[in-house]
Amino acid sequence: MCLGIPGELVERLPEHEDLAVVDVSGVRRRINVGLLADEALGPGDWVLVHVGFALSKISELEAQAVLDYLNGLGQPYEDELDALRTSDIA
Amino acid sequence: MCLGIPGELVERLPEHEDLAVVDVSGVRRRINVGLLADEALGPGDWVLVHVGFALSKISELEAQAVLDYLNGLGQPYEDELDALRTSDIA
Amino acid sequence: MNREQQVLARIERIRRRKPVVREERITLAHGAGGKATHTLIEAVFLEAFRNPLLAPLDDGALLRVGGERLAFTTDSFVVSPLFFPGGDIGDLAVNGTVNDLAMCGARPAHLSAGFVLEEGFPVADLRRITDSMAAAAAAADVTIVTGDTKVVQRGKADGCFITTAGVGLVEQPVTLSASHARPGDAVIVSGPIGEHGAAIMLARDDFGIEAPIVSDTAPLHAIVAELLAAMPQHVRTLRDATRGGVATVVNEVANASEVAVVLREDDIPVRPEVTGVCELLGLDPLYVACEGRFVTVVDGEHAGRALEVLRSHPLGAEAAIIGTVAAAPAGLVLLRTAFGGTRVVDVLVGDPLPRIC
Amino acid sequence: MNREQQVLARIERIRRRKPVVREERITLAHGAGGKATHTLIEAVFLEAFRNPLLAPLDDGALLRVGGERLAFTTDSFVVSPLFFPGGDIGDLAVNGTVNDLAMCGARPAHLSAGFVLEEGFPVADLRRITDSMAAAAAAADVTIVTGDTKVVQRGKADGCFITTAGVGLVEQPVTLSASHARPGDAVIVSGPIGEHGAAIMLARDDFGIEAPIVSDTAPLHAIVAELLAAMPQHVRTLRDATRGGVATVVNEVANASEVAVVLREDDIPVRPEVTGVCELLGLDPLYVACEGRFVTVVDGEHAGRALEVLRSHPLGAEAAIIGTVAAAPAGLVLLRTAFGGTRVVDVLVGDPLPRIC
Amino acid sequence: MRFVDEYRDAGTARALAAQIAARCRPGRRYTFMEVCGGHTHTIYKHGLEDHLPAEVNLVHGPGCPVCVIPMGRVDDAIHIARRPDVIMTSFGDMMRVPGGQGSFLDAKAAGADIRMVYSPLDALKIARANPDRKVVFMAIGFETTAPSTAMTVLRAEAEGLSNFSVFCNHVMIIPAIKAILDSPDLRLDGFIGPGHVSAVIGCQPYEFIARDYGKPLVVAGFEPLDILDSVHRLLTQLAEGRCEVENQYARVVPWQGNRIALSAMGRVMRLRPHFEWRGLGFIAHSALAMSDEYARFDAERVFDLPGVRVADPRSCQCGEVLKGVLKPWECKVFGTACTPETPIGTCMVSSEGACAAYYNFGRFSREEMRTTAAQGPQAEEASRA
Amino acid sequence: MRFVDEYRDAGTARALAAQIAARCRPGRRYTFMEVCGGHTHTIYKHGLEDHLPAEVNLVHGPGCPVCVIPMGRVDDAIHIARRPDVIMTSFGDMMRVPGGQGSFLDAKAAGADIRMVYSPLDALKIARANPDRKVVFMAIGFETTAPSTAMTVLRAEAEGLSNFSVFCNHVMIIPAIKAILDSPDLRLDGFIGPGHVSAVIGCQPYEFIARDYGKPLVVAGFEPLDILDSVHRLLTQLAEGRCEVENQYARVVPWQGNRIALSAMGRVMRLRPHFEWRGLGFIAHSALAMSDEYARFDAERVFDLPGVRVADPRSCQCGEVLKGVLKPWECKVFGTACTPETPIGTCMVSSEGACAAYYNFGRFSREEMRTTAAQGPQAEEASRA
Ligand code: SF4
Ligand code: SF4
Ligand SMILES: [Mg+2]
Ligand SMILES: [Mg+2]
Ligand SMILES: [Mg+2]
Ligand SMILES: [Mg+2]
Ligand SMILES: [Mg+2]
Ligand SMILES: [Mg+2]
Ligand SMILES: [Mg+2]
Ligand SMILES: [Mg+2]
Ligand SMILES: [Mg+2]
Ligand SMILES: [Mg+2]
Repeated sequence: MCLGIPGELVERLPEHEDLAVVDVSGVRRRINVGLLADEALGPGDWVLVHVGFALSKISELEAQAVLDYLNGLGQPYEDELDALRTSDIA
Repeated sequence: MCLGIPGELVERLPEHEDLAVVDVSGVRRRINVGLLADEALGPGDWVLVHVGFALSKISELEAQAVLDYLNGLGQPYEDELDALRTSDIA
Repeated sequence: MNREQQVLARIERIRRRKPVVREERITLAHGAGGKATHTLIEAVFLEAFRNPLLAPLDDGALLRVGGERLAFTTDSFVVSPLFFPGGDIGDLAVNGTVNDLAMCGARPAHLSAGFVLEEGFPVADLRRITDSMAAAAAAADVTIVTGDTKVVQRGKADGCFITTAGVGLVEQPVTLSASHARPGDAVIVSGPIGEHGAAIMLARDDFGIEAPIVSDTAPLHAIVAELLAAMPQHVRTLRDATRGGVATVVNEVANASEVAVVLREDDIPVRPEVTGVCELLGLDPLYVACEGRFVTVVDGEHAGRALEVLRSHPLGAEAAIIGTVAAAPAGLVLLRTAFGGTRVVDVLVGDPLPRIC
Repeated sequence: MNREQQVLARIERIRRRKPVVREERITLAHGAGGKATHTLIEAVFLEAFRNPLLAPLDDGALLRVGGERLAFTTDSFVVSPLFFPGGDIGDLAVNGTVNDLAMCGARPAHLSAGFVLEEGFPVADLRRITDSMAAAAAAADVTIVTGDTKVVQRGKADGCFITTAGVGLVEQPVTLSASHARPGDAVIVSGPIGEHGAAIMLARDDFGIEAPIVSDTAPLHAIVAELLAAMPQHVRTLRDATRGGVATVVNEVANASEVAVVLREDDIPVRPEVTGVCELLGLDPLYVACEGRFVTVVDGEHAGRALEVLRSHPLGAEAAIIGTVAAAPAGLVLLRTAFGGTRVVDVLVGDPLPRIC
Repeated sequence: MRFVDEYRDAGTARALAAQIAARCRPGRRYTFMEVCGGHTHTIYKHGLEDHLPAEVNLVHGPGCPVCVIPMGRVDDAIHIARRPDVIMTSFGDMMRVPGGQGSFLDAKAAGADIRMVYSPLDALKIARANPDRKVVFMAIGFETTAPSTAMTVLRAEAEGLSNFSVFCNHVMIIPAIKAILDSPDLRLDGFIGPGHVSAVIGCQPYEFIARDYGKPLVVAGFEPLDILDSVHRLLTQLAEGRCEVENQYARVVPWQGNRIALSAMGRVMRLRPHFEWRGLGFIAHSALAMSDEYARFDAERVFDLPGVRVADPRSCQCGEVLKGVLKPWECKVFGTACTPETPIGTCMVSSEGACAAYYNFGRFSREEMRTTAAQGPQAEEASRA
Repeated sequence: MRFVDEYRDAGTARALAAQIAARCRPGRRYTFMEVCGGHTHTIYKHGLEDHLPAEVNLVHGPGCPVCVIPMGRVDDAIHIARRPDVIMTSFGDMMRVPGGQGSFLDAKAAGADIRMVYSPLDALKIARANPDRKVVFMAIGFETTAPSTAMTVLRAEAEGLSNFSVFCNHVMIIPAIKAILDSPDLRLDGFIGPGHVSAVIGCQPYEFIARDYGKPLVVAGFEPLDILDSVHRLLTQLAEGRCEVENQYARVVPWQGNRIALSAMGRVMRLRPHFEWRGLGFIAHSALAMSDEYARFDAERVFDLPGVRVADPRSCQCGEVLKGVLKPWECKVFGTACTPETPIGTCMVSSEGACAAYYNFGRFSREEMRTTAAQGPQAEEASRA
């Protein structure tokens, strides 16, 4: 119900200012972007889609920040695993 | 379209003065007898049924008269045939 | 030939031409079993699927499996109402396929059942239907061995449709086909005609008609087996007289065998109530469907014996020889009327009847 | 066992009880291929028709005819829309039955076809359907040898329903069943999953979603024949992943064989567009139908060879080993998620999808 | 007595046939028209012509209700039926009658809600059951049927039903017979009069035919013996030099007709100044419309209608067949372009249409039929013995 | 970047799991509530608990929109849906929610015209296409969904659509959390805050939780790494003695929320004085109704409703589950009388309901699952090698 899907905005539609097309893994749907009327929205922007409406513009910066942090956490562990694998005597 | 079927009236229905049930070879249907309102109609009477209405009360007398006449015509012929058959030498 | 005869001869030639579907849309006539159905089958289905096993358009196809002869057939059932005096869609669906197998000369063995159910269909009704299928299967000594169920949205079907298919083994040395009738053969019907169609019409209650008519639906494999056992070489054709009635079946024989068939109205068994319904609705019992009667064409010299065998089985107690096969005019069915006249009996045109199977 | 484990163990026992249909009316869930469908089949159909050939509830029944083994199956097709990217109801109806025969290890030979048409259905559409049936039959090397057509009044069906049945010969010395999986066996899927169901959903245009997804409908007899020829003794189970998807098929195997199956999410092939549709609609691709993919369980030691054989056929180019069979917990399907967790994969509950076959 | 089988006895028929043959002056040709399609149907269905000598020639008349409906009226009815708020009802006979743009059956297949009824009262039942829809009864038929329509409207009025109306196409038999009598290309020796129409209008209306046109007329029943008997009576009149209206069907037809039926028609309907008959063109005072008093039940006033006259197909010769000028097989398209499955003209539609009756029952050389039928039953009788 | 797979990496998860384990004080039990059903779903669907140490216990909250709809409202909606002039529309999640007399699915099977939509705008499309029917949208959901309903009503108003109305059941998350915080039988160490609700309301509304109740809250995204990250952040706050509202989901959630969404809701809807929540009873100021200005779009005013309160089934313990007091398996009917096919409570219906998620994905001893899964893939990996 509270399902929200990130989608890439590919087109604003001429027939109505609130209409746009998003792409989710190559799948397209018309959505209503009226709730983001005060954002500058254009092709290439990502939005969170909920029941046919764009609820939020996704910030790539914020997204990357979290990922960097998480990957930073993960790195030592991955390094250790790699070491384990290469030392395998089989 | 002008199909009319002789049916025997088996019952007048209480719910409406124009309703009755006829029987055709053991098959029953409700019909409207409003067009025969000035006839005395009761069980055992025969009527001619057309598109759900009794169009006419059938006169057994008249029917018999024609049949008698026709059978009279036929009799000599039948007699002759019978004679032929009994004389068959097989 | 006078001018009338020339015209009529030309018409017969035209009737033999490849049938063409002229309609843009399917009408009820295409499902009534008569001329439109035949046209659709030949012009669309046979045209697309053409192969030697389908081509005879008999009640089923005859396959060779190893050394055995296997009959394979299918029918879809869409009768309305689903429950009617004498039966329901369930036993109809079993008997219908059992009978088509029997008409191929096969001992029915196994059936499949595909259900299309409408959303909202009462489960209790479904149980009633499956129970009567099970009872019919037991009576016919067949098992329902595979199946499928689909559900469509409310308003996209009519309660319950059933498609059965069946396989059976042809164990007698028979070669049966609508195309095997020969001049001198006798045409026999296994019992009074039209009771199923009349029962359905009354059960729909569209015409306010009531009569004690019960569907004749029944499995015909046993009576057919007795006939075939008694004279495997002398039975030419077996065909159950379903949609389109006896008239249509006999026309199929006349056409496929390129012979004439002469029926005798006086000898065609019809119960008085069926006659009554037909009179009231302006129908001809010859076109009214049965689901437990068949027409068989047998060697004329063995017709008496065939009748004896049939009459000794409960389902054939009222069997009757109703006509004979003549050489010409090929493809035509004639009726000697009770009144002493003669007329043509054509296949059914249009759809005078509600969904009966 | 702690209290949670005791409760869960009790629940598993209850799940194994004889299924009961609690609903008074048929719902779309009864046709979705999941839990409700199974319950309906077991509690109504199997209950009424019970016999040893039907009981395994495999894709078809195995009959003995003379010395031969014959597979016999049926499916009804009610897909909406009738025409969709990659196919139509016609080739679906042929491929569906060809595939069920293939899943029995049989070489498909002959099909029957029963049509239920709605009054008003365009004849041109019917021709388009029969043409594609003919093409599909030719491609699968089967003939449509017998058929039937019914017409129902406008509003009493949805254009065109088709029920096909089929017979085929089991020529390899195989014994296939959903109940033959053993611990150590590998579970293989023949290609990317969910494309058919996703294509239908988009074709209905109910959700305003567009994607270049094409139904995977295809005849599987040839690729299956190659697999069986390569290792007749080592293939335990074949099952096409239609309604209910791969998840349901694998559950059927786990239940019938009383084993556990462990799937590995990372290895399950799903095209990105299918993932996209599933994300947008909140669906799980594991439950989305295919019409040209199958799941096979093979001896674990021969899994690599099986994959090789499958991948050498165009329809199996993206085949993948997606899981393994374990002894316990019997009847349960587990998924190792891409995230490194584990969860249960149950059969489909309810009806998340429109009519897909 | 069932008033049916008694009149189908083959032995009596043979006897009557002998009498008929005896009544004919050798070499002379007697042409009688059976006005009513019901008679045409009986004649073919029972193979009645097998009992007639070559001298007696039956030609078919205009008395088939669906045969005379012009294309434009069918189109109008379909125009109404296509409205989503309408349920159109009619007798089965109407379903395949071709209009300019297809038949009721085509319109139904394309989505119109058109239902077959057995009686106009069934249409009323449908109206009661569908208060939110407008139920229209496509009324066709001669005076036999018109009273039923009238009674149904009176019933609707009594029940206060406001969603029921009648698209009235009732026609009258006398103007049609008069048109035929006045047609220059006709040679008839007498008429077999329509039995069931006469049950309503009685026998008096035919008297002008005997009196003014010098043609005998025998009102006949619908069983085959009734028709043979009527032929015999016509021949007898001719032989005896009489020219009268005779009532062979007195068991059903009172000389004065049915007073109640006539008054119901008179109340609910009015005479149209003129009406088009398929194949026959416009005939003055030949049809009925709803009366002003019952305007609210008149579909022609309730709905807007195109009311376009549509010319009959060029190849159609129904007019000549309906006037008895051509036998069905003489029409250029009979049995080729025009068949019961693909009717061009209306006479090929109804089972009472001359072309349909001939095509379905008689389409084959009578002599050859007789020969074949004679072979057949012998073999069969042998096997029955 | 797809903003999806990036947050599902197993390697990163294992690393994070190690950090989480390291953050736990051995022997201490940490109980966090994920308020939102979407989180519950993610947790079970990805098997996230396999990455959590025994010390961390996740309990499920009230944030599943269909779980909190009381039976009486379902009955009211079905009452409307049964009218022949109505097309009822709703999200798929609603279809199986049991009311006192069955679910939408049952009503649909029995003949009501109920259609699933993906968006309230689809309901509008249906209304446009069916001008002669009344189209009702069964609106459910928290603040995530309410703005869409509001925007749809504004669109209907702009188009002048008069056959569209909303049966408004929108609820608000803050009063629900407050009810839980005020419940005496609860012991929680912190909250995983609802990400998508927060995209609308922002993070400020949660501040009282940290301030007044001393519980940390981390607004979390819906991918499994988001949740692990949030658990880690909660543990870190606890370890560091902080108690704050933190925004883990800043890529989607602006601290201030969505101004346009809030103002659309404010215009079209008004606060209800109280509203019944399934299992939780009446909560003051916890739900939205249509505002007076939009009364003509309010199904509660357009239609007469029974409005009868229906007591939850006696056996149902959804209230306890929604408050996090009971784990699903602790409910007496879980998995026996109450299953996804035959739900008694609402938590068993939606894929976001705690009972459904647990039954579908988690219903099996976690240890045994781990053991089996560990056997399986090895054999498989071997054969893949
Ligand atoms: S054959 Fe057809 S067109 Fe010709 S007269 Fe008969 S019905 Fe009319
Ligand atoms: S098991 Fe059913 S009744 Fe119990 S809490 Fe869960 S949903 Fe509610
Ligand atoms: Mg036909
Ligand atoms: Mg048959
Ligand atoms: Mg068949
Ligand atoms: Mg059959
Ligand atoms: Mg199936
Ligand atoms: Mg299910
Ligand atoms: Mg299968
Ligand atoms: Mg199958
Ligand atoms: Mg299948
Ligand atoms: Mg058939």
